[in-house]
Amino acid sequence: MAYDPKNPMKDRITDIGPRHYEEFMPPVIKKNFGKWLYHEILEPGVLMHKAESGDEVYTVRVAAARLMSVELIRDALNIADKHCEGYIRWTTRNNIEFMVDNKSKLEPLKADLKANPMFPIGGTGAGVTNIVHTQGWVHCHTPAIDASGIVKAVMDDLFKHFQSMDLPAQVRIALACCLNMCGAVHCSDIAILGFHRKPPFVQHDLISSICELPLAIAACPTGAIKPATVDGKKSVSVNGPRCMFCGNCYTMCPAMPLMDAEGDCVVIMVGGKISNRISAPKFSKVVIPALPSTPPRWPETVAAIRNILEVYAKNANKYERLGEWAERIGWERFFEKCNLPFDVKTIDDYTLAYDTLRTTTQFKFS
Amino acid sequence: MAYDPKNPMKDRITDIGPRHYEEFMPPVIKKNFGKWLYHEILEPGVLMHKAESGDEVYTVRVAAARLMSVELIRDALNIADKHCEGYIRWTTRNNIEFMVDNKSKLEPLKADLKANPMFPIGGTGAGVTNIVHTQGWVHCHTPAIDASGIVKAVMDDLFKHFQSMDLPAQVRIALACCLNMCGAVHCSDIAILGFHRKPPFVQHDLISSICELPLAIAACPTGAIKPATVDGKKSVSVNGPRCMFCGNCYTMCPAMPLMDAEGDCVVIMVGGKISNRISAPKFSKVVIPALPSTPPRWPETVAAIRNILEVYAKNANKYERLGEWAERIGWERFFEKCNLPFDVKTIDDYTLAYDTLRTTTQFKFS
Amino acid sequence: MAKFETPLLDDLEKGPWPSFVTDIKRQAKTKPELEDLLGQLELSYKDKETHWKHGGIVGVFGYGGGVIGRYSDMPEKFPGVAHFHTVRVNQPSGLYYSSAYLRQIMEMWERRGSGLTNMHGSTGDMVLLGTQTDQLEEIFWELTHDMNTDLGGSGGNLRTPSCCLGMSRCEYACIDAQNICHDMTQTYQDELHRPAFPYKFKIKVSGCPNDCVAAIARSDFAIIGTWRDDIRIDQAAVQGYVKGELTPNAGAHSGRDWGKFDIVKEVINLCPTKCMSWDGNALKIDNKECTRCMHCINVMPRALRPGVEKGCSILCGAKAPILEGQRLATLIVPFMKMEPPYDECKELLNKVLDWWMEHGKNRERIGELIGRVGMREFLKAAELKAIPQMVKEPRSNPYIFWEEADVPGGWERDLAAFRKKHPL
Amino acid sequence: MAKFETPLLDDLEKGPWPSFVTDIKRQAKTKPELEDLLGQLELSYKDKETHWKHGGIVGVFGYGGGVIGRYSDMPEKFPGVAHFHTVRVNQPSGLYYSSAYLRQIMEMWERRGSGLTNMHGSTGDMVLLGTQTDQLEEIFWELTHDMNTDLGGSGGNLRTPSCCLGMSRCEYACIDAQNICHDMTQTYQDELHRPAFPYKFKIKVSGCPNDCVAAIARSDFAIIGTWRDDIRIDQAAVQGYVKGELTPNAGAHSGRDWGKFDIVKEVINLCPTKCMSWDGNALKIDNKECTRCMHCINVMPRALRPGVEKGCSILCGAKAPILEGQRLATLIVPFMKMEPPYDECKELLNKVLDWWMEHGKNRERIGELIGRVGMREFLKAAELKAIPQMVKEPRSNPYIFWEEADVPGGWERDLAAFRKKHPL
Ligand code: SRM
Ligand code: SRM
Ligand code: SRM
Ligand code: SRM
Ligand code: SF4
Ligand code: SF4
Ligand code: SF4
Ligand code: SF4
Ligand code: SF4
Ligand code: SF4
Ligand code: SF4
Ligand code: SF4
Repeated sequence: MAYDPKNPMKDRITDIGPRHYEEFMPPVIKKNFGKWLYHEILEPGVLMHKAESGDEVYTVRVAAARLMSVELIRDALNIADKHCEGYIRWTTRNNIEFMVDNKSKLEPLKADLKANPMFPIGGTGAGVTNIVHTQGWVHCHTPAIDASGIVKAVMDDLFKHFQSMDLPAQVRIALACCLNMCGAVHCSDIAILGFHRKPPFVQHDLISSICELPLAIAACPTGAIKPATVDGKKSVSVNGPRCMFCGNCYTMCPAMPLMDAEGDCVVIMVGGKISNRISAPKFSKVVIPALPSTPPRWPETVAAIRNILEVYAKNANKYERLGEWAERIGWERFFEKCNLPFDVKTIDDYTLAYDTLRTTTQFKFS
Repeated sequence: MAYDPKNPMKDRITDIGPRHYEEFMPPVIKKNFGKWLYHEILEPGVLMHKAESGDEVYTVRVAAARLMSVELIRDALNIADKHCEGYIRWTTRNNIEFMVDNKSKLEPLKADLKANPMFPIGGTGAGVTNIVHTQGWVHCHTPAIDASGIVKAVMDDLFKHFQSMDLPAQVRIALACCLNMCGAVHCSDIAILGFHRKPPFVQHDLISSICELPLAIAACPTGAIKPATVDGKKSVSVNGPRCMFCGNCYTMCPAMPLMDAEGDCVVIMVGGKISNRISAPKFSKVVIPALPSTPPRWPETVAAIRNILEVYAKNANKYERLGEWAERIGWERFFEKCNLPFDVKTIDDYTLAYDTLRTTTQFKFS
Repeated sequence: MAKFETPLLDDLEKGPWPSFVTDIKRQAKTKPELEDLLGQLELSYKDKETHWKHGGIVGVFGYGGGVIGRYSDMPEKFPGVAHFHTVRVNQPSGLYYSSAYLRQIMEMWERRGSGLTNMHGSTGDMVLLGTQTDQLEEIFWELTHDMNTDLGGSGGNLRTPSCCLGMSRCEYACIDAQNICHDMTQTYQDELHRPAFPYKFKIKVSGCPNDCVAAIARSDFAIIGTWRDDIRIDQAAVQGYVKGELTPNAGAHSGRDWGKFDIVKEVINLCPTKCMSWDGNALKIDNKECTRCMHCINVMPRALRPGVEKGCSILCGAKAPILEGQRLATLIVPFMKMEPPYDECKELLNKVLDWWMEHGKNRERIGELIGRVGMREFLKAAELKAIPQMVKEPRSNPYIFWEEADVPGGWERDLAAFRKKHPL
Repeated sequence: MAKFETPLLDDLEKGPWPSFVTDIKRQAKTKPELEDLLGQLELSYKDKETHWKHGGIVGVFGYGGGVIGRYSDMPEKFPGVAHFHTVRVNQPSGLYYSSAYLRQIMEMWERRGSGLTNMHGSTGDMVLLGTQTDQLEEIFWELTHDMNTDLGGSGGNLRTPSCCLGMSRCEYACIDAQNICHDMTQTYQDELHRPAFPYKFKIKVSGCPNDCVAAIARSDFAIIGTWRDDIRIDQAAVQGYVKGELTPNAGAHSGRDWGKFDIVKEVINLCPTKCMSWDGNALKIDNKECTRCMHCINVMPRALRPGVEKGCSILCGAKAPILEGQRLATLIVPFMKMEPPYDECKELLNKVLDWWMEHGKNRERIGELIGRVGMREFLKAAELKAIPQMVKEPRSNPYIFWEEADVPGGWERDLAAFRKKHPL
């Protein structure tokens, strides 16, 4: 039975949802479901979970470029078939996990993984794990920067932290190629954000046939877009100084592109977190308003991140997340210690700006 | 030479400013200006300041109802003349201070003060000092409550804390009779705020002759006021559910009064502070959205404040201001410990509301 | 030989991190459209601009989401990616797979798509990257008929719910995150596939406050496991940590010499509520004051465990900055028991969705709606009582929107009586 | 016998706190208008509503402020307060008085006013409460000619600056608050008396971060003393506190038995920056990390003193909630030396005022203007460099308003070239 384009509704199946997860659990996982006692990280990338039953499951975590070919996935499946009874899992940060139910199976598994440079082991504990990221130039229409390429450049540079647990706490890095922030970089220890800096230009000759002008006008949260007649045609005009480069106009109307090789840049944000451990979840903060977008290796971005990471690693207390450290020493110290210039653009002027201004005489001298 | 109404500009003197403060300083103050070494609070209401020169000045602080008659002030001046070389000062919280330059002069001064019940000694250190307050029904046109009367009722009740220093830290109470907040209650440990709860009614027959309608309409921050024609006359209508009772319309247009015996109420706010000591200055927070306005003694208000003060006194650490205590234990505990119902109205829904919502799984169970 | 020179991309074949370029190049040998993809990507690396056009609306019949349309802006030059749509396949909860299942998907995707994937998309879907419009129905047919699998969400609808691995392999899990996630996905199939929402809506489920699926930051409705009784303490194991027999934080910090474990410095003093004490012999926790931040448990997993009265906290309204600024989810239910079929939770969610559908403006996330109209309206609709746990602190402005019913005597006023008292 | 029965007010004659009712009653014997005041107030106590009308504009010739018009809404019943205007008299800095001077004012006020005052108004003025329109010029004449004293501010102008007592009697004072206050008052006489501002503007000066005049909460321009070198330590006196020879916090807590002074618990651990240490012998402060909160100095005034390199921090924009919500003042200058004639400070203030006058809307405080247009515009106008001390934390949203000059290549775009690269 196959799809019949002439009769699309015939035997159609819908709304069945995903496969049930139980089908996919390795036996030791299924058996000890909900009965785990504790875990140990045996070495970077290798976890052991102990169950009440006494069972143990050994997990080997390996990196993956989230952008993966069918062939590469098959390579992973081959390993899973050989060592893991045909089971495999991905983590919520796009690493791959191979599980075995006995310590004796660990070394053979690791050996096969180590044989393939596409599967480096690591990503556990107080280190740098995989970067959550987005599409970039590989698939999206609104990016200011690429995604996979920058991630590769940054992780090449930070690779030793992927394979060691030598930081004060886990450092989560994320990348989003535009401020839609599909990478949810708004709560990361270090975030790489693609940002447009030129207001949309308007394709006056075609806009009225491509877009609903009122929708385009209404799309702008700052009211920067106004109706206009250009060369006798209905169009819109953009008040550049009122534009905050959100890109919402382009989302609503393709005749208003923002992207521009010179204008598009990398914003570095730091200090966010998600876990409720010790301190509450926090947003990342803009600390470098713009670095140039410089493929293929974005050296300015790579260097900026390494610098911040190293200063943090050297100065923070054990268990202290990057943002907790910055708050403890004060952001003025953060800028000083990281040797970052402070730019007026990092002062908030959006809706909750007041709450970010310093309303005390307490501060540290630089 | 006197004022000549027929020739008002003749010999007119303007822009001379206040008298120079040096004219009014007791000699010991003038001599040791800027050369003070330390101070001691000898007993509630009595301070000793030691100068580098070895000089000492003894200050006796007494309460005053800020609303004072010429005669009462003369009573104070008589004492100043008798004991203090004719000098006197007021504090920034409307207490009166009498200073003597020698310990031997202290007891005679105190004796005369104690003889007059209008001059109770106190108001120093970790206690309750005078209430900063506003005009109320004695002089203002927008109050929701009286000022001096409530202050009297509250201070009668808390009097022992004015004359002792038995609290964890100073407790500053303030009162404002409407949300213009001339009493600047927005940063007080405990604040008493007068609040209207009925939207302005409109004097349709006269409004267009008394007010500029466009100004009245523009005055409303929530856009609740719209032009309307009533009985053939130009007027405005008020959309009650959009009114936040700010009173700005009445300030701009007397034909739109808000006050109403039943609607007007007392709001209790707590946890504000001004000093930069330990923690940064903080706003007071609404913890009781409405208590009835019940002259002449406002017993509900008096009881509410005493309750909060006592729970605080019992539970807070030494040096801990009320707001610091509430933050340390968590506001959910504050409500519980003070046995206050939590009202949805105390959840912020104004411009910075987001920042007050709980964005973590960290909380205490009640 | 490659169809296009890719000197810039080639540079990304170096270095220790897995190279997507190397990977794609290999796959391109059997999937020539990937040559075009590399060519276009190289051009983007040169131009520093994307070469994808504004997506059009494509999809499978009867579904409002699950496919993202994508077209090259240089179709002549790169015909293999002229159309390059994404198919979002709903992942199984917890991201476990059998190789049999994945091989099936891979085989299909090699045949009908580009052979390139994202494992996984940021929302959690298995993302199959790059196919033609005419393949969509075929793919859907095979997915549903042959693989018993459905599409995920996109557009203004419920997005594919996701979760951490929860009870399957984590001792901290206070709820069965996977089961909840799966159950919600099944219950809300209609909402997932047939957009009737003002905008997207995301559900994420984490087993405990460590929040390994970032629910609090990335979901409109976040279900996060917690407990309400006492942390379970094994004092002997505490001694084990103190004596150095057990490695703190399960070894997560073992890459550096942090010195001997110091329970006071590392646990007692870092507890955010300071509700713990250590007298050298026994660890005490004043559980009433504990806010269940997980720190002590994370540091001493063999000695401490969450309590036994488990359930979840529910938080609502997280989102990225577009348009009204980013929000974290805010607490709306401190504690709810979570047993299948999760009726209480679903009843709540239904109320929340109904209210949002009624009042939400186009492209307004639920968090933004709450921001616009206030918690009061939200709580009324959700039939939840206001409690102090919902706020960090009470309001500091007095701008309360009183309702007429709450004000003695209502709002009606007698002008004549008033003017008698107060002549103008 | 009293003109009106005042049973409600009479209740306020009881109790230990000084009774304004008792006071006014006594004064009413010689100032019969106060009988009417008591009568009207009693009526308010009965009605629970004010009986004052919306104020009209009254004042003295050539001044835009200093007088608050006030009229009874029951002038027939209470003719003595039919007009009951307030005269705001500019207080001397620090609120010291000679009895000679005050007696002069009192005599005048008994003659030309109600004999009732506020000592002082919330802004700091000596408030003379209740007189008739025809008395205003007379009062002004006497104040200026006979008492060498001027009116204070009201309306949309500079309000009477005020200060703590500063160096006159406080060991903590880092600046001469009184002199600064007086000097500013004199320099800005024109701004004080002739409204040219969008709204009110308040200046307050506190000698140190204890902020005894509430500058940070209540002034548009707050000058608060501080220091930038090291806290001076007298180790012997520290020992004195530790040994119990000296009373902590100058005795401010002596009404209760808080136990023996514990320097670690009470000072070291409460230091907000944790920059202090105590080894049993010597107190050490890592001054670079100190944020000069005053706590340790307040606790041990005989052992610790502010440094010697003194000056002020300047903060801007505090206000009450009307209309855009309350604000605390925000830091704009971390440190400025303050020596007469305070030129640097005045130059800054002038720039701030000019900018506000140019851009502020009617009834928009400077803090609200900063809120509306952002710190960037403010700093440009004030010619201040942005520094991290100005913020608690950097922005967490990416919505930066880039300026064309800051973007490589500016904003002009070549449409044709773009479309060549990216055909539609
Ligand atoms: C596998 C995974 C869940 C999954 O369903 O896939 C997972 C698994 C574990 N997490 Fe996690 N976390 C996973 C994503 C997360 C995330 C989400 C994210 O990063 O997007 C977070 C929140 C991040 C944040 O706060 O910004 C997260 C915050 C934590 C924390 C809190 C750490 C902290 O210092 O704040 C812990 C506790 C700990 O590490 O001791 C934790 C603990 C754990 C434990 C120890 C739980 C357990 O007992 O098994 C697991 C191994 C940790 C390790 O790798 O060292 N997990 N963990 C995810 C692995 C991602 C990866 O490939 O690297
Ligand atoms: C006289 C006065 C200044 C004046 O120019 O009039 C003054 C005088 C002193 N203040 Fe103050 N403060 C005065 C209003 C204030 C205010 C303003 C206000 O309340 O409106 C504050 C800020 C209040 C707040 O934070 O909400 C204030 C916060 C402080 C603090 C910080 C206390 C804290 O725990 O946060 C100190 C330090 C201390 O008490 O150790 C302090 C310390 C002092 C010292 C000890 C300074 C000194 O060495 O002489 C003075 C005696 C304190 C006492 O009374 O125990 N003064 N002090 C004011 C007396 C008001 C009154 O009559 O009660
Ligand atoms: C594929 C994916 C990124 C990825 O590489 O993983 C993605 C891709 C797109 N997102 Fe997203 N979003 C993806 C997860 C997210 C997330 C993360 C999450 O769900 O945890 C977020 C932030 C969380 C949130 O929802 O707020 C996210 C926030 C956005 C937004 C901003 C929404 C907001 O309310 O702030 C937009 C803009 C829009 O909807 O117009 C957006 C829009 C888009 C569009 C549809 C672009 C557009 O304007 O039409 C992207 C299509 C790219 C493409 O060519 O495939 N995407 N998007 C993720 C979905 C894969 C999956 O189903 O698993
Ligand atoms: C007399 C005084 C209250 C008192 O009893 O002490 C006072 C009385 C009035 N204030 Fe005030 N304000 C007084 C200090 C304050 C303060 C405190 C301060 O200056 O430190 C504040 C809060 C700080 C601030 O400026 O934000 C204050 C914030 C207001 C506001 C709200 C301003 C705002 O931007 O939020 C208004 C409303 C207005 O201006 O329309 C206002 C308006 C008024 C008016 C003029 C009422 C009106 O709408 O026209 C009041 C006249 C009452 C009367 O009958 O005399 N008054 N007013 C204070 C001035 C005495 C003096 O000169 O010393
Ligand atoms: S972050 Fe922006 S550019 Fe990147 S995938 Fe999401 S919508 Fe596209
Ligand atoms: S990018 Fe955003 S702010 Fe700029 S014009 Fe477009 S919609 Fe308006
Ligand atoms: S707070 Fe309101 S009612 Fe009271 S004096 Fe000020 S303006 Fe008048
Ligand atoms: S009180 Fe305020 S919100 Fe209500 S109608 Fe008047 S101006 Fe508008
Ligand atoms: S969120 Fe909690 S239960 Fe889920 S994997 Fe993370 S630590 Fe385990
Ligand atoms: S879970 Fe967190 S709050 Fe609770 S006792 Fe442990 S460290 Fe303290
Ligand atoms: S602000 Fe400082 S200097 Fe001024 S009186 Fe208060 S403690 Fe003294
Ligand atoms: S002034 Fe405050 S911050 Fe500085 S050392 Fe003393 S307590 Fe610490």
